[in-house]
Amino acid sequence: MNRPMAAEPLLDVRDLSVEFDTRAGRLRAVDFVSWTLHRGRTLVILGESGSGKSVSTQAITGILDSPPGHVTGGQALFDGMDLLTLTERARRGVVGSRISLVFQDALSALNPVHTVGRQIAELYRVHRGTSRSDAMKRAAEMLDRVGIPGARGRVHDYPHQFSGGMRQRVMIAMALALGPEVLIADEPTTALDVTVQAQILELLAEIQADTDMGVVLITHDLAVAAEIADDLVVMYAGRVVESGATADVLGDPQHPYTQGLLQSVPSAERRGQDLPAIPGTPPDLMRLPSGCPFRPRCPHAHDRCVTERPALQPAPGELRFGACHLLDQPLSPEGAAR
Amino acid sequence: MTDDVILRAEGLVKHYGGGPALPWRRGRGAAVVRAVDGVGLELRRGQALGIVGESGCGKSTLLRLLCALERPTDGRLLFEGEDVARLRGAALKRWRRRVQVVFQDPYASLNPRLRVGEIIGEAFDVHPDVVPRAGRRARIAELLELVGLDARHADRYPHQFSGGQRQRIGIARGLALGPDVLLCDEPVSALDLSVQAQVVNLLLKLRRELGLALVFVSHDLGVVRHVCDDVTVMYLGKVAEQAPVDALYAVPGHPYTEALLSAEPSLDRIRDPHAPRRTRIVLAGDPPSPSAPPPGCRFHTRCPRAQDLCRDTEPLLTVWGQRAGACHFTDAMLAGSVD
Amino acid sequence: MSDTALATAATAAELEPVGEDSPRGAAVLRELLRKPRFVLSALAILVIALMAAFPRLFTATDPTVCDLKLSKGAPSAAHWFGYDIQGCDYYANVIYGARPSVLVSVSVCVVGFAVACVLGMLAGYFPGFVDSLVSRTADVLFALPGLVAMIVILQAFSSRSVWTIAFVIVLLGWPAGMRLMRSTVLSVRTREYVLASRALGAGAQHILRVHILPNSVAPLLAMTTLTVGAAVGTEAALTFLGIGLQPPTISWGLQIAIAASYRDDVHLFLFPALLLTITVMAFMITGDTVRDALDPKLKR
Amino acid sequence: MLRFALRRLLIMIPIAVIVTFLVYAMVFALPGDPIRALSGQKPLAESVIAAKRAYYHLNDPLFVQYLHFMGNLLKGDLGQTFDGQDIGEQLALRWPVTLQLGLTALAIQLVLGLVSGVYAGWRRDGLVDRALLGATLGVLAVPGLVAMFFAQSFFAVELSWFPVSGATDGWPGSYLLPATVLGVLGFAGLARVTRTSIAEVASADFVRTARAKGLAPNRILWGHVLRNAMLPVITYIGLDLAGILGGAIITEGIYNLNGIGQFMFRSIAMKEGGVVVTLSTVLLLGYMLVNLVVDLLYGLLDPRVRHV
Amino acid sequence: SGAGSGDGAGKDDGHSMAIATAAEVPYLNPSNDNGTTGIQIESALWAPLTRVDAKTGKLVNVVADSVTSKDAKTWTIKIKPGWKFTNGEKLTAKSFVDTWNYTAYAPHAFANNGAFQRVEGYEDLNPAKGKPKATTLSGLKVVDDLTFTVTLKGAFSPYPTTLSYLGVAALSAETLKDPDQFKHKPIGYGAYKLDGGWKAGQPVRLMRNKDYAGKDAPQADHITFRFFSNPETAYNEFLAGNVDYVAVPSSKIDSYKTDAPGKWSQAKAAAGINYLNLPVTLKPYTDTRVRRALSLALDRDSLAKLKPGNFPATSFTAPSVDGHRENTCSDCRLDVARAKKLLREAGGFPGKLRLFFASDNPGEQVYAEALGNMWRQKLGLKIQYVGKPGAEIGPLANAGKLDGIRIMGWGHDYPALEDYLTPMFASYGDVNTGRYRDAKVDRMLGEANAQVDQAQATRDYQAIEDRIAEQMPVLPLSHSRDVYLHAEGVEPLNAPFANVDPVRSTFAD
Ligand SMILES: Nc1ncnc2c1ncn2[C@@H]1O[C@H](COP(=O)(O)OP(=O)(O)OP(=O)(O)O)[C@@H](O)[C@H]1O
Ligand SMILES: Nc1ncnc2c1ncn2[C@@H]1O[C@H](COP(=O)(O)OP(=O)(O)OP(=O)(O)O)[C@@H](O)[C@H]1O
Ligand SMILES: [Mg+2]
Ligand SMILES: [Mg+2]
Repeated sequence: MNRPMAAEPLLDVRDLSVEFDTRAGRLRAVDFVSWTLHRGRTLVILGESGSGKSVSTQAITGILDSPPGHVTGGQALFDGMDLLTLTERARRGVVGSRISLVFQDALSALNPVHTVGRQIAELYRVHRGTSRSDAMKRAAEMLDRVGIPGARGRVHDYPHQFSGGMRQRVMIAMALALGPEVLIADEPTTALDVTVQAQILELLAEIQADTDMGVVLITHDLAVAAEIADDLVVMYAGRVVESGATADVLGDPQHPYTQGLLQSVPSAERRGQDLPAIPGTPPDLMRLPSGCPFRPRCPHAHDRCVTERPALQPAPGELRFGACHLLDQPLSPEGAAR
Repeated sequence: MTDDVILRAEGLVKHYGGGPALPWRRGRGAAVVRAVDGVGLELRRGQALGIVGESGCGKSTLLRLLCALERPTDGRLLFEGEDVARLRGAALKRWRRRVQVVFQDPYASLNPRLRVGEIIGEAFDVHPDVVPRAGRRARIAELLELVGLDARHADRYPHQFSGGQRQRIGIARGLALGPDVLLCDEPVSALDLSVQAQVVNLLLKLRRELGLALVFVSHDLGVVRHVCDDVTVMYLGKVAEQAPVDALYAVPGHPYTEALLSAEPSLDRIRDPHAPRRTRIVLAGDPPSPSAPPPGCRFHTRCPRAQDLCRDTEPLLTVWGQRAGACHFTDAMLAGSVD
Repeated sequence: MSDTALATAATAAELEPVGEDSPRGAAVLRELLRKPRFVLSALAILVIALMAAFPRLFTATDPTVCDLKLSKGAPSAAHWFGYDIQGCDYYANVIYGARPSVLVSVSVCVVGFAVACVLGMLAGYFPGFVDSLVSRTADVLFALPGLVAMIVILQAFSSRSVWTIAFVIVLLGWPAGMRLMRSTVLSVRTREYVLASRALGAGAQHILRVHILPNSVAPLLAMTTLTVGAAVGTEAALTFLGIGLQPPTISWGLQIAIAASYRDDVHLFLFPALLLTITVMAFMITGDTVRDALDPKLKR
Repeated sequence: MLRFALRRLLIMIPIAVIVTFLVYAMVFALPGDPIRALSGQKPLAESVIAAKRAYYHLNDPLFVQYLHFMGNLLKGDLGQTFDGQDIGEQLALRWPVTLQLGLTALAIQLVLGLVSGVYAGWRRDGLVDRALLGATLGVLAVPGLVAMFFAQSFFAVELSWFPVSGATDGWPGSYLLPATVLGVLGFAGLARVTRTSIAEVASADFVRTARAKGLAPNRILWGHVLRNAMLPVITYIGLDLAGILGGAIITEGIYNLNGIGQFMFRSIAMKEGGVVVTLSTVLLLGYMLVNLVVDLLYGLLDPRVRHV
Repeated sequence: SGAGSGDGAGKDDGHSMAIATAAEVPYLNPSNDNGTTGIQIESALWAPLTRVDAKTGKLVNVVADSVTSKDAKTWTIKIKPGWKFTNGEKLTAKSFVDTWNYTAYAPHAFANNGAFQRVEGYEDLNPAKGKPKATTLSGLKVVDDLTFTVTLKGAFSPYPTTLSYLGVAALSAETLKDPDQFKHKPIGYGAYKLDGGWKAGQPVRLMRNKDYAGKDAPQADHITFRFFSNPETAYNEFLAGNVDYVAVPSSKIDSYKTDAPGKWSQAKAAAGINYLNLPVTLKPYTDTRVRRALSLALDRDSLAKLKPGNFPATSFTAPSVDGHRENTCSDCRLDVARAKKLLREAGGFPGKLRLFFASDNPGEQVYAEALGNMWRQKLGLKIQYVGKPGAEIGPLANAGKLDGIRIMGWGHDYPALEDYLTPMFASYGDVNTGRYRDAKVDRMLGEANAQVDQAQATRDYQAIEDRIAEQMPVLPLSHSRDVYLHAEGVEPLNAPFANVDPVRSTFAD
């Protein structure tokens, strides 16, 4: 938070767009998304379920299934390279070792017919040329670090023999194995209980302190975000609707969606009552409403929101951006309350 | 009170027998994983029972036992007083309709070749009497909308959805038959707060209006507190503590619960982003392996309160009024709260 | 080939169109029709089926008018395929040869597929007694020397027709397909979506049809489309064992087999082989494209 | 697992007994009189026929013949063929020939089938896929007989790369050409099954993980995808292995290899019950063993499939 | 020398050649072998008593010094002195008598048992039922070391010719003690002996027998017989230069001239006849007019082209036997009008004509179809093809159970008109599976057999053939002249009165 801003960004995503072919036509899952990750810092992407968080990170790392997915524009600069235009071979030198990824769906992301130990060890064998037994040993160490009990025995187990949370930790261990410069973790702790989650977050913080690793974390857990994020990006319907330093965004949310999110946090006082959810349903990417995609659910929507799509523009605060027509207008009292 | 009990588990045990693929294969020989090791539960009509516990402590396995997808190594499962293991054929099918489950891994539990509408509609193929043929499409659309998906999504395949969307498909499927008991394994973990709020509200509403009983496995203590009446805390295949939600959150009756609660990420910084970062309490020591649980109290290896007694004598689950705990010191811990 | 489509379409049938998407079967078909490869191969199947059903549509020549003096005559404008060994118009003979060939191969293909599929699913899904019964029966059948078994069984039929021949080929042939199917079923049955379906209360029949079949049928399908050609070969081989179709029945298999020993006259071999190849190709490509169309992840 | 294997091994005994009888009965039921057939066009004297029938117990009822045969078999006496060959000696001479031919062909078939199938399934509509389609059709269109003779005239007679026929050069020289032809003729099935199976797996999520790990496509393909697609593939290989003999009959004839296939063929024509039964039993046991191994491999290749 | 690059023909001394033959032989024993391949090899290892001179067709003695009889019933056979088995045993009259007794004894189940049917006492060794009453033929008597007499059951003037059959050669006393022991170690007295060991299924290697007492030893010093179950493989081996003699298989009949220019020849002798066997006891085949009609509807020229080296037959015997005449069969020509007329007179052909063929022989199926097409198109008959495996059809025919026409071929065991007329047309004939029975033919055969004057005997046999031609119990189709390939400089024996014999090849240098 108080660390000096590194001059050179570690990973700079600019105007990334991704589209999918479907039977019914093309849909744009990621729409001009930009964010910047700095060395040693943690960027948290929050956002609506289905807003393109996973797809955008997959696109950056070049593992989007294509077809049906297509990166239709943008850049992702890492160490002077544009990850999006890298050749397959060059990307292999980067992704997996220097940039690593934790997938959201741990069971299907693991190869069901290899032991977890082998799947981790493979990284050492391929990228470091370590011997089989050494690699296995280090795999066990990694499993141990992410808190798998009896790690040395369990390297020989198969993914289906693990619990949901353990699989997630296997994925994390795999991602951390080679000491990456950038870790992109897609909801890595959803299946972890709070103690293990704390342990994992602690581990990340430790590594970050040691190696200046940059972390991109996708999560729905605001508490986690609040605790570990340096910067926040909030997405809605494929777009970034708000970004900035954690304290600023959480302290003074500018976009009505962010505001709505913060209101939905369950709390002890409201036990058993209905939680205040944002009314309406998330939009269908195939048929986005005109103008601002959040408009139908927005308590502040007005005429301009129907006709004009709000662009991401600077907002009050240090390096803050928001995509709302109301940014340059005073918010209505209820909206500004929080 | 007892006639109200709809689902009762008695001493459920599930061991996963080891044994490598071939005799000469390396690895854990015949090590047995004691995934669930003697768990008793009671679920009343309309009750919401939360299950929390360390990752890998056997929650999912317990749920699979509760919906009779796996045969317990030992113990019994009673539904309205009837042994579920005895149900066969049509009776079992009728029972299944009343007890539904939402799986933890949303993608793996969706057939990749079926469209979402078909996945949800499968419930109606299996139980054709639930919804008349003509009304099925509408019902599927309704279910999708209930969980915050677009009715038009019925024509898409699972892989075309995001993680949270898949999770909601699973919930919609669980609700399709209008069960009496819904076993949910982390049903909201991948949902953003707003959608999570919608789903939680939906579950609460079904509980209120239809008397749906819930078993709710979650790591999000906030959600558990919001949704559940009672909580069972599990540790390494066993019940550590059972208590009404408020009581448990107010005064934990087991050192593990205590640790769990203290590790809950704080929302302070959301409220006040400039508050200093809290130092997280990480449980000391390594979690023990379920294939070689420590003797005595299973938690003693990591317990701040552990004494010699804990090392040799396994504490039994003892009832304390509304609650029960399996610690030699539960009484001491509860001394303040229980009159 | 379309069995998978049908099986899954059955569940889809109840779903009315949502939005502008039509029901699955129709959507798949529409998508298939957009692929030139599929259209071509489907057309080829149609033409060959027509040939088998109404050979007269394709030739006015009587295939049994022969003059031994013209034996093995080369193709000419009037006789596109030349003459066969007997001095009959070869074109007419090849056209008339379609029926038994197509009947044998298609019935072997379809029935063999169905039998292997059903038994393979049963063996794979019900380990223990059912599996043992099916698998060991298969072992026994597979171990019987095919030649002997075929001779003995076919001798038992008082009259041998295309159907009895197809029957024997299927009877002795299903173990291979069964094992292939069983192997994939063994792995698919442990998937979580099968568990989920069981939790819904679905019975074995439903699970097999909706979940197991579509997710495990592809390898069997691939093998089955190949058997179209093999069946024609077997049929010819049976003839030479004296237990197959008898002249004057004509079949491609026979024509190819006879031509194989008159290799100096290429046209004798070329034309029936060409038609057979087209048939096999049509089935194979149709099978492939249908498989691809049914794979939800492989769109365009 | 061990118990599973043992149980399967034990069950082979009753099944083998059933099969021996079944085969024996079938051969018995074959039309024709082997002794009369011996003589071709010049009939043997009736008295000689009678003597021969008595010698081979051909006048006894089926069951007695079978018991005779089994009794001798258990004593290790395989007896003589109707035309006076020592069956045991012939088997000893011929097995190696067929095994060398079959295994070499299988190896070629495996390499061809796996490589082309794997790449065809991995890059559908790619170059390999199209080539495979063409090759498959070619293989299906050309009768084995023609292909084998063509290979013989072209590679052995014209180019003299290989011996024309016979096994005098031993392995590999004598076997290379026939085994290659046999392998090429038979690889299509394996390739197609492999292709489909790979295609089924290629879109799985873990493939994406493998890519995210920075693995080279080949490693992903052979290390991750193939193993997941292996169940039908090894099943097919097992079937192939068991089917070696079937493919060998014609090949052995054309390449003049004195193997089991030829012997079997002749024995069937001559109604040599003993030979056919002996060979079928060996084949049955081989087949069941192969299947057992394949079933055990299932568990190794896919841990979710376990027989205990 | 020969191209001689075949198996084991590597030795440079003298002429060596490799001969490709069809089906392999299980053992080598002339008394127990009636297969063509086996006899061919055995003819190199043994020597016949008499032989028909290939060029003149006249009988000459080989092992026999003389074969004489006054009444054509009791024959005195003198053998030449000095013959020796390869194990050193002397070849004596006793050798022959012992071997013949052994062979004729039913329980020994020797294949050539039937060769002694005519000898007195045969029935005692081969009773229709029960155990044999004797172990020796009462008609055989050893006179002295080199002379023995044979008493036949009846007069039979062609007897000396039958002695040219190798099935009546002698086995060594050692062999007769336990023939099983010598299945693969033949002990003969022929021009060759086994070179090294031999196992069934493997090539047979022969080398010159230095002790051979005959005067007609062939030129080759080493001969290797290689067995090919598939004739085309043998053909290809020839093209590759690995064998020196091969018969042209039917599938190569269009291409052999270009494949092996200058290396092919056609047999001068056509030693056999292909014909159709009619079930003359069944309707409508009982009517000669039907039989004639069927014959007149066949285009034999076209038919002959279907088989390599074939030419249309115009009589009932093979051209390579002494006394053969062309055109004895007046209805062996194409005359559809006459065929139709005859058939109409006979009342047509009711029902279907059943045509049997060996279905495991592609060539025969083609042939059958060609026949069927002619009858169908020219006479309007309905044809039912009955394909059965050869192994099934033969026994069926022998048992007289064929109710249709069967495609047949017959080649003589010894070159005599009699060896066509008796087996094919005598009521007791071995291959008379159509059950043709004509008392007059039987009687005429008996008379001709008893005719001591050879020239008269020949005329008698010709008379029988003329009688047959009137009745047409079989329909002659063609004779075949084998086509064969031979290496440069190797000339197999090819003469009008013998089968092509590669064993007796001559070498260019
Ligand atoms: N293969 C596909 N075809 C079509 N649409 C797709 C495909 N994959 C993803 N989508 C759509 O793209 C959008 C973005 O998906 P993504 O997985 O990035 O969401 P997310 O932000 O990660 O959501 P969650 O928090 O639920 O995981 C979703 O609406 C999803 O339906
Ligand atoms: N099929 C299996 N074979 C062997 N061990 C298994 C199997 N399934 C689960 N286990 C083991 O049983 C234990 C309990 O697993 P379970 O999935 O019930 O945990 P959980 O409480 O749901 O954890 P999480 O919160 O991480 O999902 C784990 O140690 C796991 O590795
Ligand atoms: Mg996601
Ligand atoms: Mg779990």
